[in-house]
Amino acid sequence: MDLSRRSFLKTGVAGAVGLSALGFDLQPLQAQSSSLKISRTSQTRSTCPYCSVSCGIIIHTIGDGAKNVTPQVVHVEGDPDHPINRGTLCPKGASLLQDIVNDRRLLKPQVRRPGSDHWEDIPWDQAIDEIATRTKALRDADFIEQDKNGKTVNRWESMAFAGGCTDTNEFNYLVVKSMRSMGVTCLENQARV
Amino acid sequence: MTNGWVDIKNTDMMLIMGGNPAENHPCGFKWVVEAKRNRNAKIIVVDPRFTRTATQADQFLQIRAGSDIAFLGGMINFAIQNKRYNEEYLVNYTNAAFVVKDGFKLPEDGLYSGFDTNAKTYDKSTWNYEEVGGPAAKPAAGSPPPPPALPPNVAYDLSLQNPRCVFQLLKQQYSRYTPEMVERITGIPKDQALKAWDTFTSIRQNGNMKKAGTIIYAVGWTQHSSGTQTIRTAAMIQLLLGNVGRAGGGVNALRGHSNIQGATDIAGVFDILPGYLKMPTPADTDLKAYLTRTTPKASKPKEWDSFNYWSNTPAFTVSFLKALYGDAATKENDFAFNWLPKIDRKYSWAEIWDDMYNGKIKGMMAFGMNGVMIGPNGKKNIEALKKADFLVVCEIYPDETSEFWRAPGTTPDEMKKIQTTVYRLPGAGFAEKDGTFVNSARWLQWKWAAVPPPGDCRLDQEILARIFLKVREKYQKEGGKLADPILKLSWNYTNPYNPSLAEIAKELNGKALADVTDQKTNTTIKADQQLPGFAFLRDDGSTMSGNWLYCGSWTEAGALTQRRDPADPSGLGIHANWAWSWPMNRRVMYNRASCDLNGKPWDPDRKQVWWSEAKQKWAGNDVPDFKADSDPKTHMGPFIMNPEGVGRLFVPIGAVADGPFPEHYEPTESPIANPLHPGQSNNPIAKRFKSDMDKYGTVEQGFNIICTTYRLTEHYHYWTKNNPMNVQLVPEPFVEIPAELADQMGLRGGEKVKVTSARAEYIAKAMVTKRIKGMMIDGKKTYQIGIPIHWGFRGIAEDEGKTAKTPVNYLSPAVIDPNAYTPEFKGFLVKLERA
Amino acid sequence: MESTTDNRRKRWDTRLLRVKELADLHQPIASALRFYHLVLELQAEISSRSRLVFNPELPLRSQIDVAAVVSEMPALLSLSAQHGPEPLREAAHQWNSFGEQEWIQAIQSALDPARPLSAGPEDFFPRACLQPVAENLQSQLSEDTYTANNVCPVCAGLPQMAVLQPEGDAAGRWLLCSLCLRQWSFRRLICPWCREEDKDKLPRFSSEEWPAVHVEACDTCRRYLKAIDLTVDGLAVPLIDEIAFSVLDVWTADRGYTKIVPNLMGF
Amino acid sequence: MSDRKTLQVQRISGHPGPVPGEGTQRQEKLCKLIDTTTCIGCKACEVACVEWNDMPFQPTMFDNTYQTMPDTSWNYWNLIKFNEVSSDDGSFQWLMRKHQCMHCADPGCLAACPADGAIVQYSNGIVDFEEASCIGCQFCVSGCPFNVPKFNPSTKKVYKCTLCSDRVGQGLEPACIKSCPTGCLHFGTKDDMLQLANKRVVQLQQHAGLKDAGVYDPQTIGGTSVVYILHDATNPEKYGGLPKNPRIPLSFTLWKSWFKPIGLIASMMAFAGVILHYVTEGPRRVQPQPPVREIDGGEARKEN
Amino acid sequence: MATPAKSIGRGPDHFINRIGLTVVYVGELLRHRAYTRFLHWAYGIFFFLALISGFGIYMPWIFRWFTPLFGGGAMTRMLHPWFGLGFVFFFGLQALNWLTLMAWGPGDTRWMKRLKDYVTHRDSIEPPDVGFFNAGQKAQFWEIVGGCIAYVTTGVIMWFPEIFGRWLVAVSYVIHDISALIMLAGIFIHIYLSTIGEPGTMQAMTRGTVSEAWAWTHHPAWYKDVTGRDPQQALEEARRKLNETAGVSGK
Repeated sequence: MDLSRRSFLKTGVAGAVGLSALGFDLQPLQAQSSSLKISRTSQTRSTCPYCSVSCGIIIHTIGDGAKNVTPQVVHVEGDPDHPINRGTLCPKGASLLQDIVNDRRLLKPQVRRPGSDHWEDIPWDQAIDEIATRTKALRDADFIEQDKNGKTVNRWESMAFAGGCTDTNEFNYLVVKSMRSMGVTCLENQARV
Repeated sequence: MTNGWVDIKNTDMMLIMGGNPAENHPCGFKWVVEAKRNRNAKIIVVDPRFTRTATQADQFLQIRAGSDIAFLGGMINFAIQNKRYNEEYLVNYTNAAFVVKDGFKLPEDGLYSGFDTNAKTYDKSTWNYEEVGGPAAKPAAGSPPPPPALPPNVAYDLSLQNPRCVFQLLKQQYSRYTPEMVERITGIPKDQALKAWDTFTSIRQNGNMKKAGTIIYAVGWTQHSSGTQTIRTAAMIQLLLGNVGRAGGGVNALRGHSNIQGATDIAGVFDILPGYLKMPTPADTDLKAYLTRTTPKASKPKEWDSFNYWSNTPAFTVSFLKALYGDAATKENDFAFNWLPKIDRKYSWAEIWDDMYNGKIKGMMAFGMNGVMIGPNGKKNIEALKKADFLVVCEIYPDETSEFWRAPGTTPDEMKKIQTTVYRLPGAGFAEKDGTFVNSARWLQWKWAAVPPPGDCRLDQEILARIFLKVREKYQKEGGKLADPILKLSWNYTNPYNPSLAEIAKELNGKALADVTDQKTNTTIKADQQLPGFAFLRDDGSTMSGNWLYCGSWTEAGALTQRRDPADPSGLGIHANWAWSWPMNRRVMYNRASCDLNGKPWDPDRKQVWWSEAKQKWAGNDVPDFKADSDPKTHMGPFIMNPEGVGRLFVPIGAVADGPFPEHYEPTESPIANPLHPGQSNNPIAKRFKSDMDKYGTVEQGFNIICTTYRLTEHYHYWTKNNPMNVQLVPEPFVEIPAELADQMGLRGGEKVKVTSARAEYIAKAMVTKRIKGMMIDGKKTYQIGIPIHWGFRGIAEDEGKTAKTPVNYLSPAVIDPNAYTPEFKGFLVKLERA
Repeated sequence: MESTTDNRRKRWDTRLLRVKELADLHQPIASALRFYHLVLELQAEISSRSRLVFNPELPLRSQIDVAAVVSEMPALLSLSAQHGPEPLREAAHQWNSFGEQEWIQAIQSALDPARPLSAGPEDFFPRACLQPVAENLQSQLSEDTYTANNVCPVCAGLPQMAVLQPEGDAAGRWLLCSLCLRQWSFRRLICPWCREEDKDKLPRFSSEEWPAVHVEACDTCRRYLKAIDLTVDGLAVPLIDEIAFSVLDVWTADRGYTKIVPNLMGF
Repeated sequence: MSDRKTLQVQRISGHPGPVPGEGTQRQEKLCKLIDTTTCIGCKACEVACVEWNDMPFQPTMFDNTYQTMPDTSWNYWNLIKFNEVSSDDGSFQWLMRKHQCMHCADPGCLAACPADGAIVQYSNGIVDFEEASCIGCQFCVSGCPFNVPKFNPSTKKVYKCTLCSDRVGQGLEPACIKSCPTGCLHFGTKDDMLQLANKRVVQLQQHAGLKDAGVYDPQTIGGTSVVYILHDATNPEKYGGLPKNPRIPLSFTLWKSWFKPIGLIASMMAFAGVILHYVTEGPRRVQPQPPVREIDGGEARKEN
Repeated sequence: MATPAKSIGRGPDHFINRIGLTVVYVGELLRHRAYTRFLHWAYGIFFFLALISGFGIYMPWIFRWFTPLFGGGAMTRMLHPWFGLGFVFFFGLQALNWLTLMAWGPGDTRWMKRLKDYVTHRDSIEPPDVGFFNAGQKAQFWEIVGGCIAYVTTGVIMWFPEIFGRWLVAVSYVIHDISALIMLAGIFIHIYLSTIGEPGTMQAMTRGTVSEAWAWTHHPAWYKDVTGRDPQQALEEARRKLNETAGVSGK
């Protein structure tokens, strides 16, 4: 057979000038294509943060294509592939978009000073520095290296850390590392209650 | 959960008790409905209220809050009386045949042998198995007795006739839980209880193992002063009936939050280290002492085999220490074991607040944890915070804890006196963070960040890292007490100030630090490679792993937690390639028990794993939770995490603090004296607190109504009160009140009522309902009420002034279970009046 | 058997109806759709003539009666010669001059699972004849459970498009085979070509005007498929709609992506 | 695109006689099946309804029930009704029923509606309100045996569940159906749904001990396009506003279709009467009238 | 000159009698005071507003062109009850105004019995006992009073269906309609008789006066009442005069 098959081995439209592989006129399509308003959506697999069924969800965002553009969440759907929820969501999960985009969110670090009746804004660096200073001072004051029997205990009992229910494993592990290395004994989590 | 959400579809029988999954886990509940629809599975629901779950039940029984052990104990009694067990499973897979030490005494009077009335603790030495031929060596006179240990060679009686064998003791213990006694304690009419017991145990009629039944529970069991023992009773029923390890069986805890399973695994709690390693005590003077104490030795009938997986404790521990301290942990310095804090008392949730109230705790960091709302005895928590120096709250919404200093009722003068500095740092929402959550079914599912945090919010890990690194910097510069652990903590992240969670996840899995070879399979993991599983962990410092339980989750093959292949060729709902579940991707734990002694599945229609004679290996649709090459002939027990290799009907030497068998004790605040032993009404070792704010109510003081607390399907804890849709669905707090009681009070639905406990008052509208009925408890007419927990003093409805702005947990008492240290949120006494 | 015939007829009727409808709506692609309508009519006839019984033991491709397929060729060639666009007419004339041997060769080449179908006439002719025959065979198999395959679980063909169908409150993805038109369940958010799963590399392009059509692309292998979302437009007939929205192929190709397998009309 | 393709008008309100194009396209009757025995009252369907129909947030108030609000409202079309039912034998049930428009075969609302084309019944069974034609008379409210249509005081129009006719028109199932996590909602042709329902009823009777389980598809209004599986079909009233034999008042059927035009004609007879009177009897003039002249020999009528 | 005031039961100085101005020319009698006329036209307007809007609702497929007058169907429906209330309000005042005049007497029953004679104009003037209103007018008046009661009761029920329930609404709907139909029929007769049916009548509700001849022709007793003259005599006298001027002898 004499047909130069390989020469046709381009896909239908790529590189074609004016005609498609079968010979359809591409001009009208090209004209139409330049007038289309196309958006680029990213779909992110996430997990519902509420109960322990851990329903899979897919979060749709637009605007990730361009740099310096904050993506916007436009839709949250159940993950159709998820073996447990199979695309369904409960009334809490179904309204997750309202949790992701919520005007009650805290947006700035704040501090309430002793005796004060209001919040003040505080720069991040200052907040971190103040917290670290207080933390160190407290540890240096209360750290116990040996108990009354002379046994090494290396513990710090005057500081507590309370972890939440939606903290990830990895974050919790950072907590364990940082807190246990400082000797914190009062380490608790929503898991207890 | 020993099993998983999807696995519920395989069941023939469900007991849902101490949980309300239709309400709190609707999408998981789908599988309950599937079982009902496709297998005609039966559902028995036992709850203080007729719940949304109860609407799906074939039988509903209203129980008095906090009397679950009595009902379950009655079921054990019924099952034994009616031979609703399979002897093969019972004898070979549980410790029913083990002989218990002479001197062990059942709690006819409410106390097991060994109780120390002054210290309120047990000497647990008699809570042990009889050793064949008695103890090998008597301790020399004068020297202190060694700590109780399990005997390596356990006496047993396969005929189960020995009066001191576990089965006979079990029978004796629960023979007291007659239908009449159960009715007195629980308020469930005995004919109803008998019907429910008969239905549930009917799956094991004539010992036929074909069917499987599951027990599903949640914090309705946990949040009691005998919470752990309640769950144990359920586990015992499942062992007795041979339901553990089987598809459609198991003991299934439905956890309430997206990642508290993970938080427990990672040990975000005071009493353990990651992977359920035990916390060191001051007596553990070096690593060896610690490992000797914490590494169990096999304890079994001589002829049997036991895998005793915890014998690998040294490898797990050392790998963890290497993860913590990296190169600073060397064999020479005991892998820096001494830098770990050593504890000899409890620092559990309620104890922390008590310590803070007593001025012992001066600083607190709360990351997404709303302690004022959670309580118990929330007002005490507010008072405690007033005494602290500083509080750091990382949150996404304005919450009650960060605003404790302006809790309703605080006057401007009082506010001026509150000296606590509060930092409120805006963290990131779930959609802004990646990382893994572990669901109830132990699935580690990685999630990806969809959007960056808004405004000036930061990722939680960045906030924590910056605080820690700032502290470290200060120690570096200024020095201070024991700075080494801080300075030498391994923190090798590409961006230490904002560690990538993927890097941390890899660290959790662990990697080889030197080449590691598995002799059996002759595979070598090269240094710096991710470990494929915990079998490769070593105790010589050649491996590191942040959490041995998660070893295998992020291997050289990549992040298994990110797998999203929904395929389920067996149709059993295993989905082995969807994410990853601990341990080693096993979806049903103890699945060896799904086979008979010869390794053949009890039910050929639900083949989970089986012994392949051809390959001389265990094979399966699921990953066998067993030693892969253990020939059934060796009689290795399926419960590989127990030193015995079998399931524990009897728990020896104080693994459970309040007794080897569960016993019914009254809740701390109870309307009656325990009908079993009025002299010892409550759990003798449950902890109460003694501060001036810890008050406990009695019927004599007028607190005559039982109150329980719970969640609604439309809301999620203290979170969705910021979400308009959920607020629309259920706008306001309310108190559910039995219609009968409301009639007596002349109360109509929608009118306001005041609920008073010994600790606080709570005002909300009344929901008069027929779903809670008055009960006869030990001959006394008793009423229960219920309050959903979702409202506090910050939220859409709260800010609009639509609620009384009092958290429900102002009411609840600080009493904690002696094993899990969980407070008794369910079942305390209140009075009820019109407001 | 009768109901099977009915079902087949119904399937083709739906397609024919839809292609007509869309040809009126989408002017820029109307000529291709009108031609496709004629091809579909012929394919419907081929389908009604093909009565092979599927043997699940053997590979689907080996069960196709090539001689029967060859016998359909003249009708297709004459149709193309009469109604096809100019270059296709030429090709049809050229093919007419070949003997049966060349046709058999071409059909066998199109049946080679190792070779992706191309857009040009050399695959168009055999594929148009093969599709109805292969579809009749695969439709005798009941719906299979999920497989992770990115090739057709029945005939090992590559997917030419994706179909999004309701699954719970969301949309589950299915792929449609370029040869036997079987639809098989395939999960979302993974490239069906290179299995890329990084969400940042898997953009979805959609135009405001047509919410039911998406281009699901992969920045790693630069391939894409179009997806017809039946959870947005339940009246769509994916096979047809995918061709009607070929303008998106033009748009996507302009951005340097290649379709995994072009559809029958070569887009 | 193929807008409203499946929505073939079968009849419209306030319009007698044949509807243009009626019945030209044979359409399958569609049906929503609600299995109350597997409903857990989670309200996911309520959320789906509100979201799909873009309903604004509305403040609600606690009203002694788990129900979101006492009844559906103009902007809340889908409501789970929670009913606590004690039976004489001491047993207790908490019945949850998803309440929304039933899309009756004989719609009372349509019968009652006087406005031309304000209520439309499509041949697939959907009964839809056309906002543009609605005059807000609220007769539909009274015509409905299920108390479904609700009046919006600010737009002065009446609204109700459309069975997502916009979605169905696009070949999709209603928004609520797909949201149900326990799968108690189904959507399909009426025949299929009844078949499914009957199968489930047999299962309930044989395996769940529900002897009185049955299907609710009331024939007094010709059946409905929303069909329930009930634990106890002998007593649908206990599901909160589900009449056993729903009926449309005669005044909305007989009166509206027959007597209204007749009455109008009768009334118009008075008009005809006075014209006739004027022609035959002439006006009654003030007396005395001027004498009549003879004109062209003709004789005018004289006064007497 | 006498006024009809005494028949209303209020003195001539009553404030409503001093509202507006009615010019009574020689040869005319004051028939309706300005107040009465105002009321008449007020409820007349409301009646037609209610009627037209009502029919827009009654049968939109015929009367759909009515609704745009009021700003569409929904607006029509919203306004209709207010129109109705307007009608009832003003008519209510008129009813008070006319209450004594509308009292039914034995003469009215007699009048009713000879209704056929009235319709066929058997007598050139009304029987001597026909007063300010004849029995036909009274009957219509009382029909409207009854109608108003029906309107208000059923109207309110339909206005607030959620309070009264569907069955009450269903019944109300029929009563309301029937009431409207009867009144519509009545209004045709009313308009006819007040315009071309009985020329000279319209003036009574425009300028407020009627000719003396009108009065003795249609309401002889009233004529006698206000002028003190015998209507029959007055008629004869007028006829004579007329003949004289016309030069034609009467028979």
